[in-house]
Amino acid sequence: MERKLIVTSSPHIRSKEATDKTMRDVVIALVPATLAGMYYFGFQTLIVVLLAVAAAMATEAIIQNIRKQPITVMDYSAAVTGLLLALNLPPEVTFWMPVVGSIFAIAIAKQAFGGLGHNFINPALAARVFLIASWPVEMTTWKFPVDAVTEATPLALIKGSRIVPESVSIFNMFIGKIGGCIGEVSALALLIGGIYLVYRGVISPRIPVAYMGTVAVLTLLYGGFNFNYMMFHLLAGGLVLGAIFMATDYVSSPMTAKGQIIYAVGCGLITVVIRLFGGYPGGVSFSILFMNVVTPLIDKYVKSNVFGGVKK
Amino acid sequence: MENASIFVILVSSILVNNFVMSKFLGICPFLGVSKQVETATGMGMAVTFVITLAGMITYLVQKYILVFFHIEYLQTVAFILVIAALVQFVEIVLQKLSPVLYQALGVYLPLITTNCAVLGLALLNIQYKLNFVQTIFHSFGAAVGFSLAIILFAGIRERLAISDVPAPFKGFPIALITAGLMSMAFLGFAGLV
Amino acid sequence: MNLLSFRGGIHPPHSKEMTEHLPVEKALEPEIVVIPLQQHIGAPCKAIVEVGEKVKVGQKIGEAGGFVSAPVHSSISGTVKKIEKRMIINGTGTCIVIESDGLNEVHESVVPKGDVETLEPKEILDIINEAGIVGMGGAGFPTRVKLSPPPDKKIDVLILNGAECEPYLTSDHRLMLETPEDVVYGLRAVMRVLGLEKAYIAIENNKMDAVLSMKEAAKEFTGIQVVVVKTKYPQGSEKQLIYACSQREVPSGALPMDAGAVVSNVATMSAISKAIRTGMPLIERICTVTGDGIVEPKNIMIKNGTRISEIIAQAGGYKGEPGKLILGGPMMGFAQFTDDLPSTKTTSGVLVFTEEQARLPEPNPCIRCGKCVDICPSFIQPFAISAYSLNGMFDMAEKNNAMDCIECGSCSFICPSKRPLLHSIRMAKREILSKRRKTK
Amino acid sequence: MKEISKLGLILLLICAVAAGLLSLVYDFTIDKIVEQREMTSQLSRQEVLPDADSFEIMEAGMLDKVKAGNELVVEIYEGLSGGTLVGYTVKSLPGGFGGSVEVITGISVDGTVTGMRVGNHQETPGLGANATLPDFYGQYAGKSTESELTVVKAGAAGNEIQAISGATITSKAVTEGVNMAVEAYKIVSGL
Amino acid sequence: MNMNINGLIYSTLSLGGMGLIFGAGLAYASQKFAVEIDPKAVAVREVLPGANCGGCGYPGCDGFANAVAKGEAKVNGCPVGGSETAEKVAEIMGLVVEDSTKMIAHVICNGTCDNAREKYEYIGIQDCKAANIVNGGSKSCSFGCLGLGTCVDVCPFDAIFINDKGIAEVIDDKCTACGNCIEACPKNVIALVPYGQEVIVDCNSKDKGKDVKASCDVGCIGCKICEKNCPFDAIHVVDNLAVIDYEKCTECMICVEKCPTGAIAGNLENRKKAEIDEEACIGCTLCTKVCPVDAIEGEVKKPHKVDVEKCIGCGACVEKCPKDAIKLK
Amino acid sequence: MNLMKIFKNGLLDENPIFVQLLGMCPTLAVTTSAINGVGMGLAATAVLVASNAAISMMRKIIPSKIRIPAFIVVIASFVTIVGMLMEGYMPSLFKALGLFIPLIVVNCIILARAEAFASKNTVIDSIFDGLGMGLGFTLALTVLGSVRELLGAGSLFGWQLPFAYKPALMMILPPGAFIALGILLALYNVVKSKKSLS
Ligand SMILES: Cc1cc2nc3c(=O)[nH]c(=O)nc-3n(C[C@H](O)[C@H](O)[C@H](O)COP(=O)(O)O)c2cc1C
Ligand SMILES: Cc1cc2nc3c(=O)[nH]c(=O)nc-3n(C[C@H](O)[C@H](O)[C@H](O)COP(=O)(O)O)c2cc1C
Ligand SMILES: Cc1cc2nc3c(=O)[nH]c(=O)nc-3n(C[C@H](O)[C@H](O)[C@H](O)COP(=O)(O)O)c2cc1C
Ligand SMILES: Cc1cc2nc3c(=O)[nH]c(=O)nc-3n(C[C@H](O)[C@H](O)[C@H](O)CO)c2cc1C
Ligand code: SF4
Ligand code: SF4
Ligand code: SF4
Ligand code: SF4
Ligand code: FES
Repeated sequence: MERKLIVTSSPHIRSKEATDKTMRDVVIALVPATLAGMYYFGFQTLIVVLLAVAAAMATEAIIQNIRKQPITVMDYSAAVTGLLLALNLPPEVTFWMPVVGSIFAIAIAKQAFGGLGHNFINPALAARVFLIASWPVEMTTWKFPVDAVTEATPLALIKGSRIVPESVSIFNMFIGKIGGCIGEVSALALLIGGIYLVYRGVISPRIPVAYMGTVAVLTLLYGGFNFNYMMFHLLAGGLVLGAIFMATDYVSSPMTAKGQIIYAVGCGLITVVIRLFGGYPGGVSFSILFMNVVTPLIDKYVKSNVFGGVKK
Repeated sequence: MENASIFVILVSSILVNNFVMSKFLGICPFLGVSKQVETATGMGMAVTFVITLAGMITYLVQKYILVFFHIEYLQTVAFILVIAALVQFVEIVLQKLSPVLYQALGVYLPLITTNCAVLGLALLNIQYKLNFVQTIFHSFGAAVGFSLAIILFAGIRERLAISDVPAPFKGFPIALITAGLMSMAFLGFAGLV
Repeated sequence: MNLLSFRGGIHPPHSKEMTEHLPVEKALEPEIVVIPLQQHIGAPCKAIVEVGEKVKVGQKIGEAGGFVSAPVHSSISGTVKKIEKRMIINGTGTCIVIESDGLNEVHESVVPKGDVETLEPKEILDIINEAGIVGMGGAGFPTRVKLSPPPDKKIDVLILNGAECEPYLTSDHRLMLETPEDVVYGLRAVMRVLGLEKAYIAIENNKMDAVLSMKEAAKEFTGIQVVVVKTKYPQGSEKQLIYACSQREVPSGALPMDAGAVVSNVATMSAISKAIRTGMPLIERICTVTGDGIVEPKNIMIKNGTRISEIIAQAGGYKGEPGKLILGGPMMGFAQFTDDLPSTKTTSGVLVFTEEQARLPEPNPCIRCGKCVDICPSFIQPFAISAYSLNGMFDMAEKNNAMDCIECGSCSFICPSKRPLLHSIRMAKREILSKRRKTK
Repeated sequence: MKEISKLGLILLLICAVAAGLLSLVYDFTIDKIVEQREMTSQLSRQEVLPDADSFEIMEAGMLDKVKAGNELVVEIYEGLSGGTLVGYTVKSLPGGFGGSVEVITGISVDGTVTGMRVGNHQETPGLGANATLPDFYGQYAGKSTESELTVVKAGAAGNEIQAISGATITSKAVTEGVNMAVEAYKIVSGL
Repeated sequence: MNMNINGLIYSTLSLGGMGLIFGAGLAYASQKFAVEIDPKAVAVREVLPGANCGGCGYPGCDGFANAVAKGEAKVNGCPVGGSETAEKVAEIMGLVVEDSTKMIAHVICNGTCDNAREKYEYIGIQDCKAANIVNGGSKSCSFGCLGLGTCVDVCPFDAIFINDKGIAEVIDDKCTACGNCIEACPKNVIALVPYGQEVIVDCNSKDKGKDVKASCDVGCIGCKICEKNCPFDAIHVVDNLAVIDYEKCTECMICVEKCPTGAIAGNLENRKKAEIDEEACIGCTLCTKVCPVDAIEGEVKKPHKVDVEKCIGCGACVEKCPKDAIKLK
Repeated sequence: MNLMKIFKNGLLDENPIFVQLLGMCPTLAVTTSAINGVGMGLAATAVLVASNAAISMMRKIIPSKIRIPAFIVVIASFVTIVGMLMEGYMPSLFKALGLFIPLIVVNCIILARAEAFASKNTVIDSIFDGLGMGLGFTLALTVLGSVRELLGAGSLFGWQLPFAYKPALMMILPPGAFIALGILLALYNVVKSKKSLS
């Protein structure tokens, strides 16, 4: 033996799973929703998406360069952030907004905390709320799919009432013929992506199901067992997008199964409260953000008993 | 606020107008005593105790001394004197009577004297023209809001302790940014009441 | 079939194809053996031979150094050349170096000891003790100690560990195929010692041939039940195996006997059988020499103290430049920096990786995917303990049950970010133990 | 015991001196302060009811009657010009986005809204807070009290108010405050 | 300005009354409910700024003082007080020892990249503790500094760093001998030495000479040459390793000169030289008798002279001179 | 001690905001504009100087058991005086600062300086200390107020920016306060570590 042997601590083999593959799967899963957005809102949404993704990746690279850390933009995590942010923007935003949002997401919400895995809050959502709070007028100006009849987003229409307006078709909402953010309109496209993620083992269905389930139950109760009303709430706004893609973000959600259920139910509860009684039409972003804040506590106190630990 | 129901007062003071997240009261202990969830909880409980008590007492002082003698301009002095004495008194008594309680709550008391939250709350109670019952609930709600914020914050900071925060951000800068992002999440409750 | 199993665990590639069908070969006679005085958990032995002395096969050359200890015997006949500190697995230790005279004369003490049915339990224990038998499943815990629980612990579950869940290794598998009757004989001895009527032999369902072979060998003994467990790592870990077979959890921080169970490896049984039937103490074992860095992977019967370089030479030597040399399996084995080491009673495998296999991927930050939490068979939170450990917060690691880690390595295997989870947990365990020792 | 009284006395001394000092400063500044306080509210009353040259607070009985109908109306002044009643100013506290909004409305005796100003409020700067800007409050002067004012997002006509963009809630609240004032005016003037 | 006498009286009376009540009440309470406190905590509390801001993470200054007194908090934990306060607290806690006996940490290993060898290629956590559990670390000498900087991470004063040769090095002036690094080092290769001590055995290997030679060029091989040559009996080989008794060592640097492997640190250029004040010297010849290297010449009753070439700066003469005429320069 | 040094100490080396992180509430609450920052800072400075002077004068006669109530009464009195003067003569600033004027009493800086400095030093020294600390506080508030006003309202001391800029409202909302101060502190740390390197 001429060369020195390599010595490491055991185990000496590693699985094939990898961060970048996982993140790439999320990007793939978002393709249908992105395409649906383009179909309904036109070509300009593509520019928004590209700008957001590019800005997110560039910001990540620049900061990692300043911090003299290995540049890991190719792990797709910044791309996912940028993409999800774009999908959470109104279709007609001015082009500097996705850029500013992505910079905020990566620089403040992610890299300031140490980069991938260290942020406690969902960067894309933090950026979205930052944009809403900074430029509320621009962020709440909607464009509508070509032949949709309504003139406000469904949620704005229903605010304060317990029945679904005549003009709203649940089917149209399902396929995406409604007003809203680029990526949130087509529940169908989002579900396809979600099923792909579950199939690939990237996410477990726990969080999306518990989240949407909570919303369903609460709105069913509030609407006096009006099934239509419940379906309306499930399909309206960013719920599907949020539940499948954003509440499931590994980094900012709890680790244990029990914790994830608590978290998802919390998200659902707050979403409904904000939708029904709050100052904003939609509450998905805020409720996920708030539960992100609660996540460390959940992780601290909700753990399974160790093997052989005292059963309570 | 004059006519608000107790429920509205509670929701408002705990979530919507959270003392820390939107009113900026009690920031120093919020930033200081939040490195661990356990200490933060102790601080929260101590604040809840003192604030509720102080809210009640200052209400009485206002009504039966200051207003009575038309010396409202002494409000600040009188209130802070009452609060300082109250806190110190509680501390001394706790230390002697219940060492356990003292360890859990009392040790935080000196911090509370110079905490904007207590005096701020006493002044706000008057400013909002609350009655005695409302005062109690407003004080209690505000304190619970403070506790909620500091405990959640401490949870995050425990996680930050094992994060790879860039050097210039270590310590207070990242704590402040964390608080900022938290406060963004609290924005969601705006307009609830 | 609803297979017996436990919660958690992983499915690493088996990589057993290279050797699982190869019958055990006898190794060439070594010219020199280096016998470490410590081949077991517990106190090292005291040498009872001197330099220049002649020794024979099976002669005791090291006396047990305490209650938890086991004697060592010469595996060849020849002359003691040196007694000195040498490199052994994971460090240095005193070794007795014996040069062979090529005669393989058997020592007079090696005579059949009787029959299981007639020997008293106490006598069997003494035979096990004198034969220097230690657990051959990896840790090398003196078997006599394991079989003499304090009177207040009632043992009612005995499990033979034939899981061999480690990838690459096939030594237990071959043993169960080739000499199943030895295993059963040893098991009967142990049942007698523990006064049990019943015992399980647990085998993973990727070794159905071994299941059949063991069933055949044990068919006369109704108390012995061969159970098929799910192929999953670390099925062979005793706590998990006990759970799979009896749904009992060994209490955190406690020993199997606290759950009324004893788990022992199949090779250990075979050694006990030999000690009773022929009187030959534990001086040889089956070892799987394998890996992509080996020219001709095989299972060989090696004498205790054979140098690893010799063992590798017998398997055709290195294929190309070796990258990593592992004693044991790829999940729990120890990487060595030299092949100039003696084999011991617990050397169940010699695994050689190419450089490409040896280079572990660079770790990335933890993305909190929760996979490690999901698969940890101890139900602890590897990512958290690891983070605390890496930040020097060992008391927090302790609070998060670091000491419950069984060091199976599943977490490090599964992590998509390739975090050095087990390595850092080990570090924490070390620190916690040294702190406990200090405060004691 | 001696120490106790000593400490008590020292603190007494300090407090007494402080109190004395404060009361002196108070006396010195009180006039100015009262003047300032008066001026602000006087100013806004003047602004919403320009025709009046003096204001008199509404008698308590009448106010209570109004309050019985709507608790959020808190203050009514009669605006006099040369001694004759020309209109009323009504302060109401509708709930906005960030809490109560103080709305002062002027209504002339002939039943037109003469002006509106937003006083203390906690609306968001740059959004709801834009209700304090002339672009917004200017819309109210001249509206009739015949029908309720309503808020629309675009293209206001008749008794409609164009919402501040991005702050519909505030706009609605303020408008509701004005409507409350109109109701109060109707009660007060016996309509 | 109209004088409001009533207001003056009311305010004075009521606030004064409150003052009286609270002052007396507090005094009474503090007497009645007095409790024992750790005197160290009281002392620490005294030097703290008293802002009660909680910046230290403890509940107020008292909390911090108690924690320091119990040894739970770092002496420099108060962000308000800054370094000044930290020093005072450290003094109270007895961490800073008087200068005369001041000790500092020192890494007793010189097994730099060019002096020592590696036995394998380590892949894993870049931390000494972690590397140490993988076959004792990759350095061929199992006693040497691994250079992965676990000590650096625990030093609260930034007093230790990994030098460009790949081993840890202490910055003498910053070190407060707090012992954190000594505690942390898995190789036990950091030891306390007197501040200013130049002559230090920079090796920690208790291996036999042969093994040491195989793994490191500058290791102590236990040859005992130093022991034999030391004029002051200050260096001894214990367990194959030379150890200096700093009480006896005069820093004459003879061992440094003689060590065949250069394992003993000490810069000969910094060697001190004795100088005799000719005015004061009375020529008693005491110095010539004690000088271990015969570096002092002179006739009786005449001023003596030091042969600078020979002098090793051990200071033996300085101690003996009855007139204090010799100085080390 | 050198008076200049005491003064500089407060202004820069031990700046109450950037280094000691005291008095966070007003810092975050009132800095929605630069002018508010200046106003708050100067008000606090006035109180600080006066209370430092007064407490230093009385330092020998106040027994330690009632030290805190005594100090607080003194401080509160000055705060009330400043408040009354402001209300009378600067009503708009008074309104903008609102609750935070009386809350100067509990501003940790003031009590901290009383305890840590004024109660142990001469009157003159204490006045300079108060001045230094107060102006340090003012400096920090002004900087923070300017940044927030610039970004959040597109103006500085009320002067509109000369080019088109869509202000980021959030900067003058509560989250903006936290985040802006966090980033300022990080910048301060960068500058400081650069300095200590060179
Ligand atoms: C100090 C110590 C005492 C033990 N005592 C017993 C015992 O009394 N009974 C028993 O069945 N096993 C005992 N064991 C053995 C362990 O249960 C286990 O079989 C051994 O550590 C090997 O485990 P492994 O190969 O799973 O790592 C003991 C182990 C240690 C380290
Ligand atoms: C993760 C892990 C995996 C193990 N895998 C096996 C195995 O596959 N086969 C085996 O015999 N022992 C295995 N062991 C060791 C057993 O836990 C146990 O020590 C052994 O079966 C006891 O038998 P012995 O004392 O005869 O060695 C494993 C231990 C651990 C911790
Ligand atoms: C931080 C923040 C502050 C807001 N403040 C107000 C406000 O003061 N007044 C208001 O009417 N709306 C405010 N809004 C907007 C409302 O929540 C809501 O978006 C709006 O009423 C609906 O849009 P529209 O006014 O265009 O219909 C705010 C939004 C955000 C994010
Ligand atoms: C299932 C899944 C969901 C994700 N969701 C988000 C998301 O909502 N927002 C985001 O910024 N990043 C998301 N990411 C990407 C990544 O986790 C994110 O960049 C980290 O939060 C940054 O530390 C997601 C990744 C995965 C695997
Ligand atoms: S933490 Fe320990 S027991 Fe759990 S998977 Fe990792 S190595 Fe195995
Ligand atoms: S498996 Fe790896 S990335 Fe996932 S949570 Fe565990 S340590 Fe983190
Ligand atoms: S001195 Fe010890 S802790 Fe420091 S680098 Fe060397 S081996 Fe590591
Ligand atoms: S850790 Fe302590 S002993 Fe070690 S170098 Fe730093 S100050 Fe010196
Ligand atoms: S300024 Fe310190 S708590 Fe408010």
